[in-house]
Parts: sequence; structure tokens; C-alpha cells
Amino acid sequence: MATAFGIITSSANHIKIAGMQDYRPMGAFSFAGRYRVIDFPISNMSNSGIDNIQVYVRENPRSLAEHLGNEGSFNINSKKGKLQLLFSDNSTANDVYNTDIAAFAENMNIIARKGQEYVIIAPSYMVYTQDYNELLEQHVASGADITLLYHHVNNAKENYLHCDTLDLNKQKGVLSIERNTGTANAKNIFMDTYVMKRDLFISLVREAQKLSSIYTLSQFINSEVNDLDVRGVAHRGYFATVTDFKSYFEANLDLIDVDNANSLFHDNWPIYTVTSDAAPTKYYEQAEVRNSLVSNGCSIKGLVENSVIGRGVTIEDGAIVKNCVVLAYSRIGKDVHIENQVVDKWAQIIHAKEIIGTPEKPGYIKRDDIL
Amino acid sequence: MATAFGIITSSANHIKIAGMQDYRPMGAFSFAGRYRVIDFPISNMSNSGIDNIQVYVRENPRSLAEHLGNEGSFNINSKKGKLQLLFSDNSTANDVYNTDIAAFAENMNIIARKGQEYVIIAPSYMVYTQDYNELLEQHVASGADITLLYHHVNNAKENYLHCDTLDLNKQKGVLSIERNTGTANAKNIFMDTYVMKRDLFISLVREAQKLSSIYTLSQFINSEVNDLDVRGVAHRGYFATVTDFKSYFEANLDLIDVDNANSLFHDNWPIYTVTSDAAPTKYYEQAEVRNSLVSNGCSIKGLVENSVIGRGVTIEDGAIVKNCVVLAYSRIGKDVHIENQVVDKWAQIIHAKEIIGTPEKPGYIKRDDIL
Amino acid sequence: MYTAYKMDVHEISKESGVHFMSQNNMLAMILAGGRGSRLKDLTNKVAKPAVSYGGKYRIIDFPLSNCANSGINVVGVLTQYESVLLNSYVAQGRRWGLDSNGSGVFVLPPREKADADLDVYRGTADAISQNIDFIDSYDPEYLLILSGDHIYKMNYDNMLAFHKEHNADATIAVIGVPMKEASRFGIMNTDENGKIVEFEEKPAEPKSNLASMGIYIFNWKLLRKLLVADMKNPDSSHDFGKDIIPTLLNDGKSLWAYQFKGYWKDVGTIDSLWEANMDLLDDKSGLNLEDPEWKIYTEDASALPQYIGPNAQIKTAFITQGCKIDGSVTRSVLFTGSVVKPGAKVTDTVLMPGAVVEEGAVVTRALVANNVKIGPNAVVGDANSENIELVAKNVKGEE
Amino acid sequence: MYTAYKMDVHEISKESGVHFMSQNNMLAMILAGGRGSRLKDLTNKVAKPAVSYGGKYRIIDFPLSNCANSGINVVGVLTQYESVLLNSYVAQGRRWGLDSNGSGVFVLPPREKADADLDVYRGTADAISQNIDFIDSYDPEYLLILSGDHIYKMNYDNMLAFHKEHNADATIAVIGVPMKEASRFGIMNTDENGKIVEFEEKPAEPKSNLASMGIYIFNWKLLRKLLVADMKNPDSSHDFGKDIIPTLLNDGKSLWAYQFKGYWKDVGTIDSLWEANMDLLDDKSGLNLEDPEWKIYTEDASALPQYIGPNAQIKTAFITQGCKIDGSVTRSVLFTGSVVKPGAKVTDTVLMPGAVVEEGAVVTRALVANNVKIGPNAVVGDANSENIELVAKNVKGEE
Repeated sequence: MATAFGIITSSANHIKIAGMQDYRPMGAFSFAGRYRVIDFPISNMSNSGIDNIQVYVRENPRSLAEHLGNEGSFNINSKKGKLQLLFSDNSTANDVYNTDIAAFAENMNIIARKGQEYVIIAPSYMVYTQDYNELLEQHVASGADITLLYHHVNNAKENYLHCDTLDLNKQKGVLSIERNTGTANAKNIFMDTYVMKRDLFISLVREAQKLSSIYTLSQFINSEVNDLDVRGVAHRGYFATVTDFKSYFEANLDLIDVDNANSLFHDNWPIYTVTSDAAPTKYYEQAEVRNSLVSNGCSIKGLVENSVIGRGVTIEDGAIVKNCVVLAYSRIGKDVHIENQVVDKWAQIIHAKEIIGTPEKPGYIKRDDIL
Repeated sequence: MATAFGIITSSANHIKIAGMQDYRPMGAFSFAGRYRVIDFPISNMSNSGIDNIQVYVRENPRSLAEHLGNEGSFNINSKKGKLQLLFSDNSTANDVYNTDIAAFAENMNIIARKGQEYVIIAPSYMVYTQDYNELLEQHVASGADITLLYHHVNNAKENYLHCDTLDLNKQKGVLSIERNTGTANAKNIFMDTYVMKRDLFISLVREAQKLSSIYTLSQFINSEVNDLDVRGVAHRGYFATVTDFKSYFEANLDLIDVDNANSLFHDNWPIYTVTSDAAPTKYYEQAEVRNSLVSNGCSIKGLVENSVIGRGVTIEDGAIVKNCVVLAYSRIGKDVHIENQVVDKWAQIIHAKEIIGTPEKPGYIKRDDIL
Repeated sequence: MYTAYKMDVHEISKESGVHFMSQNNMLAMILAGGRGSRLKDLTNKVAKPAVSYGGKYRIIDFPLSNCANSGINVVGVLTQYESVLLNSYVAQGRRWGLDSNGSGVFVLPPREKADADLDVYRGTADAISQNIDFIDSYDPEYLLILSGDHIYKMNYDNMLAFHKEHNADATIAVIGVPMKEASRFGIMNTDENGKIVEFEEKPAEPKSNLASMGIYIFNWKLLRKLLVADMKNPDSSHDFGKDIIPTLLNDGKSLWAYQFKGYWKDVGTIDSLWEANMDLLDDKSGLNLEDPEWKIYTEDASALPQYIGPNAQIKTAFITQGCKIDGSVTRSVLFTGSVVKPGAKVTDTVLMPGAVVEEGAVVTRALVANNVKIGPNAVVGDANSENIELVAKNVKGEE
Repeated sequence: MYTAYKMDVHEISKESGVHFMSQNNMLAMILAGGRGSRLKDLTNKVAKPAVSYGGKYRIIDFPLSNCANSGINVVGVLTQYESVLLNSYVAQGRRWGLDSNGSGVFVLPPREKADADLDVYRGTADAISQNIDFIDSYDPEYLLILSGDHIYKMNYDNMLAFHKEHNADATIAVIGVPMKEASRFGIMNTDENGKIVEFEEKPAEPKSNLASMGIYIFNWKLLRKLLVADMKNPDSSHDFGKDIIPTLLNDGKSLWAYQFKGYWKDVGTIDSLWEANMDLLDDKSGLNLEDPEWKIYTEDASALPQYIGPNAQIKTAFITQGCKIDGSVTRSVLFTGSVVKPGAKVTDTVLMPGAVVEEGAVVTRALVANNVKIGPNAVVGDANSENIELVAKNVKGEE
């Protein structure tokens, strides 16, 4: 039986989500009310029996460190397993140096001590479910050097613009890995998920470092596709990226659609998270709630429609909340009307009476802000 | 009953331990074989019923993050309590800006949300036992604004040179807090431990920030001793600082002395740490061990005298280890002779046959080094 | 040299089974052996303390969370009847943070010993007596006795402070009940300072309205002596209320009443269980489960947030994660994973975990048990009924 | 719309007591009810699986650590006799990392049910039968049965792979024993592929040397059926070896022998417990407790590192934290908190937790029980004795 350890990468340096990212790394972003984005890759690994997981973090580690503080929440045996946060020194001189390769190289002595034969690398900023054990078996059976997971989409002209795409031959061999430039709708979006032997991974990191300090792992593999057997494997089921503000907003609202929820959440594949021990939600007599996901601990007296409501949110009398993603502990005051907004944690909208965005250009309310 | 939350501070910017500190913050330094320095302040707080603890970390957080990953190891209820790691952005421009005040200010929104009336601040780089509950009661009863813990010593001319001292009046009122300049042997060494109301603490941090970006908390309190009622309380029992390489070396060997151990470790005051699940230590037929503290998981075939041996250390046939602090997983090879050394983790001394330091100038062997 | 290390005693005794108790030096024992037979079908396979309550909780979450929040870290749970679910529920101490190094929730059923055959607990006091060795292994100064089937939030550390302040031999928590109901309770008659002068079990003519809540703090050394004597007494019913407390009073010991003010409910019947749930809809009931300083902890169920469908109408409700609602819900409490389908009407009702109300069904003044299905267009319960209808079996609907 | 969320089934069933099993879908049950009466005074107050071993461990740490390392996350421990220490020891699942969300170590003593009075377990199979509802609540595909009193390191996940590979109905772990001792064991006779053709309990003339280790993997559905039938069979002794395995063979089921190679020891007597400890001094014994890939986890005692005094002489020893040694120790194993004072001589001996050897005392070929004190200049044990001397009471010395 092949064994693997897991690596969960932080977002690449070209991905920025203004606002929210000032407070936490993308993996710690709230998702579907009670989860964080990183719960998905960690649960995928935990459910696949991978109990040795390294999580790379670049900036603002506190929220992620707290969330991942206890392996037990993710059903990882704390004795046999390890959920390890690895920090990388950020070059403030120029962000181009802060590559995944640089982070791996910095922690190479820890990687080199791992006993597992394989490594599975997954991003902290994409949402999907995948049995990595199956993927690993497929990888071993195929004889490939590297297996890359991708998702075929038909809307790549206007979406996934921060992602890489895979160009594949008939045998699913990877011909190239390149940034999606929006040239066509049909594309294989690379899910930044890799399977390979640990030793190959170590030598790739070392070689890449020798050649250029700004190589990323995918760029370097792209330069090696002629020498290595690199293959793509198609992912099925729900897939979302959190690579810009709009994709974050849309992915959250996606989950209100039952079909999407059904293709992300499966029997016997629990998505773990850290409980906040919130009480159930209280709906008052005036409440009107439709077509929404509501987390525990809320107090609702207003109208909520087509929205995702995080834990402990207060929605007061006469408030109207439509097409919004409201993060935990926020408060939408009396008679306040908001549409197409992401309201960050602890924000209070009490003085502003109307904040309306459009689905194409949703608004953002900062954490701890009082409006 | 007064309630307090705890703050454990990282070492001030003038304290540097070349070598070891490259790999971990001072709180994560190994102590007495199986502990880390920070186990002492955390156990003091946990045993005093303080279950809300903030630990500030400046650099190389990984080892500390891992060590403190699980509140349960320190007997802190993970639901009611919180052992929280707070990071501070280090100004790389000039280290003088990286003060404790700057770190507090950066995390002020979290401090401001605490429900406890008092705060107890203790350093991560000093070793002592103290019932903080008693100290808090004393503080409340005295009516002082700020209580500072100090230890009276009679050897301050050549020791404690990186510490502050308290000048006290007859009523134990603090007249000044100043760096020990080695002018006299009898001094009250300030243990960098404070008790005050949370609200006073917050306003001190805010005021200090307004006045100068390089104020430390102790400097600012020193400037306020005429306006505030600041008092000293004497600590009794074993006390050691880990503020330079020599003090680290000596504090470790101190504990071999039964009297010191007895004044640091008390009944009903357990010092918690994280177990490594090492097996007991195996002594072979050739072993010769005297006057030493030996941790579990070692394999000993050589001679060990007046030394502190960490977990999982191998001491081979014919090796001689005297007056040494050997950290975990190191290996002292066949016929190797070392004296007055600190051997860092994972180091292997196998080729060098003799490494001899003096008690006045102990040597340091780097982590992962092969000599 | 060798008088050495003071740690000796502690280390050695720890290894041989004596453990270190933190902070308040008080160990808690929860009496959780009740059959709860008036809860009928709800307790067929589940002991009463494990019955679900308040959307996401079980009754025993209350004393356990109170212990965690009061700084008590070692809790024994005395179980007896049909306890497999209760045992495995409380065994996972992490739910209440009681899994740290030095903490634990310990299930204590009757057991076979070298000198005694397996036998049931004969009474509340006997349950403690049979576990003297467990308690001794922690060497506590104080022992807190709790019941596993009451809903309330209480700081036992404050009660201990009261106990110490009065230098009491035992302290009993009491609550004021309406005078006309006092004869249903064990009543404590106290002097003006709160010292107990007399205890009357269900007095026909009560002299006071201070009812015992079944919560006791004892000095362990004293109680231990009494229990050892009580075990040998053939005339004793081995009960705290009937035997131990009267003995203490007869012996002239110093017993104090600690008056509790706040929400407290014994959910002994279907009606009172339903009422206690409905109390959660009323901000004035005095039971607030959202206080960040005194949370009630429970099992961390893996469930999506509440899904509220396009046809949902929700007015005055207490709903937890994992519920799916696309019908009408009014003045009701919905437990984890319960489902209300389009066109269904749920009013003045408690839906226990996994209960499903199919399209067009109407449920009124009912308590629908775990996993029960109310079929399409079925009608259950009655707005004018005196008692709450317990629905413990699937109800067939009309397709 | 409402056929909705596939999570339905899982969430609902979870709430009603069916839990999610991770990874290998195998639940383990450890039979830990043995009195261990041949261990004499060591098991007066402690069930055999809780007896100390190897400096810092207890015997039951071995199967529990094996489970943790094999990716099994739910373990039932069937206890019966004098189990308070054992129960509270295993209840703290964090010791083996078995306290994650979804994991647990569950103590399962006999219990009272709605339809049955409290009664002891009648045999190994009956102990499982009485907990069918517990097992069902996890809905495992495979059930692993273990014994709580053997010392060995074994990957049960590999055994499960073997079980699946052979499409077995049941797989039994076996170990080769010397042919002349085979008649003391339950012997499996297999065909050339390892399929079991016959089982003989303590055969006078053994046909094979493959002894059952009392470790079984069953397909739970099949075993469940057999157990239900066995419970009702008045002629059954309700034992796996005597009843269940023979029935399976008679029914023509596919039983396979999984051959284990490695260290395995049943520590049933004082001599064998002593020997198993001495094996730790020998690098060639095959029992390595230092393998980072297969650690044995145990209680995390709060103790200082070993203090080795200026007069100490230690040759060939296995010593754990909390010990204080200032005398001579040769070929011995010292448990947590044991003390050897100046001038004392400890040879070929096991000092259990907290044992103290005072100045000038001489202890040879002995096993000194927990917290026992050997007084100054006392002489205990004999280098030429056939059996190991168990010292269970303090020995007075000469001052």
C-alpha cells in the first residue's frame, strides 16, 4: 500500500483579494457559513487516510494557526499524525521571490525527514472534494512521474483568469501548463494539485532553485514536461476557486443551489471544521428568510434572501439582506438594506441605510467596521 | 473573585542568543532535558487557573506553534480556555522598532475583546514557579496600580546584565526601573512580570505609542512611576534567566543540584510539557553515568558526568560527555570527548574527537551539524 | 542527599493511581442512572440524561458544561440503565474541553470487585460509596454531587466559595419554588443566615419554599466516613436525601443552603420537556444559550448550515444546523437534521433529530421523536389538547 | 426540490447514534475482562490489562497503540473485573491520539437494559454479543477482536488487507510456537495456502505449530448473525475459540490464518512478566519500543528526567523518567518514580512504579510491586532461585 504525506500550499503571489486578505490568508476565508476554505483540502486528506499534513502559510498566520491548532477537530490522530504549520520568510523586497518553491526549500530539512514515499500537494484556495487515496492509486498504476488534477470547464473566457490550464494530448499527457488567458471557453483548469514521489519532489525543488529564484513548481514542471511523464486526471463534482473577490463571492452563493451542494458534500466524506459552540439560531416573529444558508448562533428579525449567513450574525427588525455573504458576528441594523455585499467579521452596519452592489460588482464591508 | 488573562512576552530586542536563536524563539529553548523554557510561565498560569493565555512570538514561530498546538497538554480546557499565539510583523528596517508595545498595539483588537478584569504579563525567557493567583490577590489587596515581580540577588555585578532592576523605597514602591549595569552585587532583578488592570494596560500601550515608537512597556512604566502606584513583590524560590548563551548553559546545569530542583519543582505544581512518547532510556553494559539528568529515549554506552541529556540522544562506546547540555536526538559518536558544550538538536559529533570548552566559555554545536 | 526531590510523593502516588487535581480541588460526580420512565418511548433505548434538548444538545451537556465552565476538570458519571449511548456520549470528553492532560469524564457503572459480585447501585449514596476508590485516586478536598437530568446554568465555583466562606460541612443548592408546589419537593428550612436547621422530604405543610436541587458540596473526608458507615447500615436506603443529609443534621453538622436564582428545570415528563424547549423561544425565560461567557458545549455534528428553501415561512423558531426547511414553521424548535417539506405546517412543536415532516403534513402541539417520519398530508396533534402529543412512530400519510 | 442534500441520511443517522467510521471501516473490540489471578497480588486492585510494564507502560497500551498506528479510530474496551483503574485509564483516549472528532476509546462493562437485568459477561463471544448495539451504531464493515493482555506490535491494517485479499469470512492471527509447546495452545491446521481446515483447542498431538493469538477479523454482518444465534444457544459457552470458530468451520466458511512474525508475549505469570521486562534489555529480543514509525503511547506522567546521582553505577538497564538512582543497578528495569539509594544493589530485578530501595538494601531476581519499600540493608530475592520473587509488601530493613 502506497503511503503519502500531504502539503497544502498558500496562494501564489499573483493572487490577491483586496480587503479580506489583509486579515487572513485565503485558506482561512469563511465558506458556506460555517467552514473555512482550507477545511476542504484538509478533510480530503484526513478522509483519505493522510494524517501527516504540512500547511504553508505566508502572511497573517494567526487565524489559520488558531483554526488548525488541534488535529483532533479534523479527525487526525494527534499521536500518529501531524498537522503542521510551516511559515515562510517573506521577502519584502519583491513579492516575486515569494514562490512555493522558495517556501518548500526553506523547510526542506523537515520534508526530507518524512517517511512516506509519495507526496500529495493541494491548494488552500480551491474548494472541491477528492479521494486522494484513489488518485494516488491511479497515479501508481499509471506509472506516471507526476499526476496533475484538473477540471474541465466551459466558461474560461471570463472566469479562472488567475488559474493555470493544462494542454493535454489524447493519452492525457500534459503538453504544457500555462496561465489561462481567456482565449477560449473550453479549458482544463489546473487545480494546483499534484501527486508524485517524495524524492522526485525534493529534486524538482532543488533543481528549480538552481535555475531561477522566481520559478514556481508549476512553471518548473512545465519546463520539464518533455523529460518527465506528466499526466492529467480529470476531477468530477463541484469545483470552485477562491482566486479573486468575485470568485469568492460567487462560490459562496453557489452553495445555496442544492445541486451544487450535492456535488460537493457526499455521504461518508465529512468536511471537518472547528466548532464555535454556538447555540441554534433564533428566528423572531418578524423574520422572513428564504433560499439561504444560515449558520448557528444568529438572531434574525429581518428579511434574508438568497444569502449565506455566518455564525452569530444579528439581523435586526426591518433589515433587508439580499444576495449577500455575511461573515460571523456581524450586525445588520434596523431597517438597513444591503444587496450583493460581502460583510466581513464583526462589522456593524447601523448608520448607513442602503448599501447596494450588483452581482457583477459585489461590494465589500471591512472587518470591525461600523457603517 | 478577580479574574485575569495572561500574556507571555517574547524576548526584548536587546536580548540575543547567537546560534540557538536562529532556529527558534527563546521560549522554545530546551530546558532540563524534557521541558522548554516557556513551559514554566504557561504551567504557572494554568496552575493558577488562568486559562486564557496569549503568547507573543516575533521570529521563527514554527517550533513554538507546534509545541503550543494543543491546550490540552498544558491542562487548559480547550472550550473555556484559549492558548493563543500572536504574531507581530517585524520591522526589518530597524530592530529597535520591534518592541513589546508594538506587538501589543498590533493585536489590540484581540486584547480589547477579553472579558477579564486583570492581565498578568510574564516573560517566555525566565524560569521560575509562581502562583499568579496569590500574586493577583496581593495586588488587589494592596491597591497598587501595577505590581512588578522581582528577585533579590547578590551576584548582579557579573550576571543579569541584560535584565532590568527595580529601585524600591521602604514601602516597596518602585522608584525606577533601569537596566542592570553591574554596579553592585545586591540588586532587585525585575522578572519582567506585571499585574495590572486590563484597562490600565490598554491605556498604557496607547499612550506609550503616542509618545515614542521605541518605548518598551517597562521603559514607559518607569516614566510613570511618579504618577502611578507601582509596587514590587519579591519572588522566592529558584529563578533563572535565559538572556544570553552562558545563562542558558548555567541554568540547565543548575538543575542537577537537588536543592535547586527542589526550589523549582513543587508538589501540586506540575510543570506541563508536550510528551514525545519516547521509550525509557537504555543503559548498556559499558555505560557510566553520574550526577546527571537524563531524559527518556536515550541509548547510552559511554560516560556521562554532570550533564543534562535531552530526549533520544545516543552516546556511543567510549564517548565522554562532561558538563554538557545535549539537546534531543543528538549523537555523540564512538570515543568522542566533549566538555562544556551545548549540543543542539539532531547534531552528530562523530568525526571530531575532542571538543573542550570551559565553564566560563562553553561551546555551541549547531543544529543538524555533523562534526 | 537522598531526601532529595520533593516531587517524590507526587510522582510516585500519581503512578499508583493518585492524580493531580487542578485549581479548585473539587471533583464532580453526576448521578445519571435514571430510567426516566415518564419520558416513555424517548427513553426506550436512551437513558434520560442522553435525551436530546434545545436543538443540538443533550440534557447531560448542562451539568458537564457547567463543570467545564466552573473550572472543574475531573467528572465521574454514574450510569446504570441502558447506558451504551450515554456512556459513549460522555466518554468523548473533548466535547466539553474535559480531555486535557489532567482532565477527564469517567463513566462509572456498577462493577465486579475482588470482594463483591456485580450488583446494581442501591441508591444515590450507594452509587458514590461504590466508587470511593475512584474518588480517592484523585484525593479531592471537596466532592460535588450533581444530577444528570436538570437544565440550568450554574457556577459551581461560586457555590464552593460560599461553602468555604461558611466553613460548611455540606452545602446544598436550593431554589425558591411556588409555595403551593413546595410539598412536591425536598424542602430546606433555614435560619435567617441560610444555615439549614431542618430538611423535610415532600412535607404536607411546608415551612419554606426552598427546594433542594439535588446539588451538594461535601468535604470529602467527612462524607467518606459517612458513606462507609451507611454502606453497612441494613436500615438505610442509601440515599442522599433520605439518609445522608438527615444523618448530618442529626450529628449537628454545619449545613448551608446556597440559593440559586435563575432558570432551572427538571424535564421529567413529555410536557415538561416540550415546555423547556419552548422556553428557548422566549427571551424572557431566563435561559440564554448564547452567552459567550457560559456556553453550553455539545457534540460537534458534521452538518451543513440550515438550508432555508424558497417556500419557507419561519416565525418564532429555534433551529439548528443540518435542518432543511421549505415549509411553514411557527413557534417550534427544530433539532439537528430535521426536515420540513413544502406545504407542511409545523406549529408549537418540537422536532427531535432527524424528524421529517413530509409535504402538506400538519403537526401541532407535538413532540416528534428522533427519526420519525410524518407522511404527506398527515395531521398530527391538536391545538387544543391538554397534553403534548408524543409521536414516537412513523405516521403514514396520504400520497 | 426536496430529495435534496444527499447529506440527509448521514446527518440524520449520525444524530440518532450512527457514527462515521474513518479510513479502514474497521472497529476494534479489546477483551480486557481477565482477572489475571496468576499475577497474584499485582491484580488485587488492578485488572490484568492495566498492570504496569516496561518502565512507563501498561499492558493495554500495546493493543491500543497498535490500533492508533493501524488507522483504527474507534475502540471498545470490554471490562468486567475490578475495572475502576482500567476504565479511567483507557477513558483518556488522548493518550493514544484516539480523542479526535470521530474517534474514541469506549469502556464497555456489562450493563442493565430495558429487557435484561445486570449480569456479567458469560464468555468472550457473549461480551461482544451484549454490545451489538454499540457496534451497530458505527456500522463497521469489519470487526477486529483483540485481547487486552498481550505484548506485541502488529499492523492490523496489513491483517485486514490479507483478509480482503483472501475474501475471507474470518481471519485469525497465528504465531509459530515450538512444536513441543503447541499442545498448550489453540492450534490452527491450515492447507498450503494458509486456509484454515481445522481448529484444535490444546491438542494432545498437535498437527501444526500455528497457535491462535486470539486476534480475529470478522465481517461484521456475518459475525452478528452468529452471535445472535449463539446467545440463544443453551449449550454454548459463548466463547470465540470454543463456539464461534468451530461453528464457522462447520458451516464451511472461509477462514484464513494470518501468520505473525515478531515479538509476542502473554504475560500471564510473575515469571513471564519479569521475563518480558528483561527482554527489553536485549537488543536481539525483537521488541523495539523506540521505532519512530510505531511508537507505543501511554500516560503522560508529569515527572522530571531521570536523576542519576554521584554514587550511581548503572550497567545494562532500562530506566524511565521520574526515577532517582544513586546506587547500583544491574540488568534491571526501573519504572516511573522508583528510587535506588546510595549503597543499594538492584540486580536482575523489576522495580514497579514508586518502588523504593533504601540504603544498603540488596534486591536480586525480584519483581517489586508498586510503591513497595525495601528497607535499609534488607536482602530480598536470591540469584539462584527458580522463580522470581514477587515483593508485594514493604520489607522492613535494619536501621
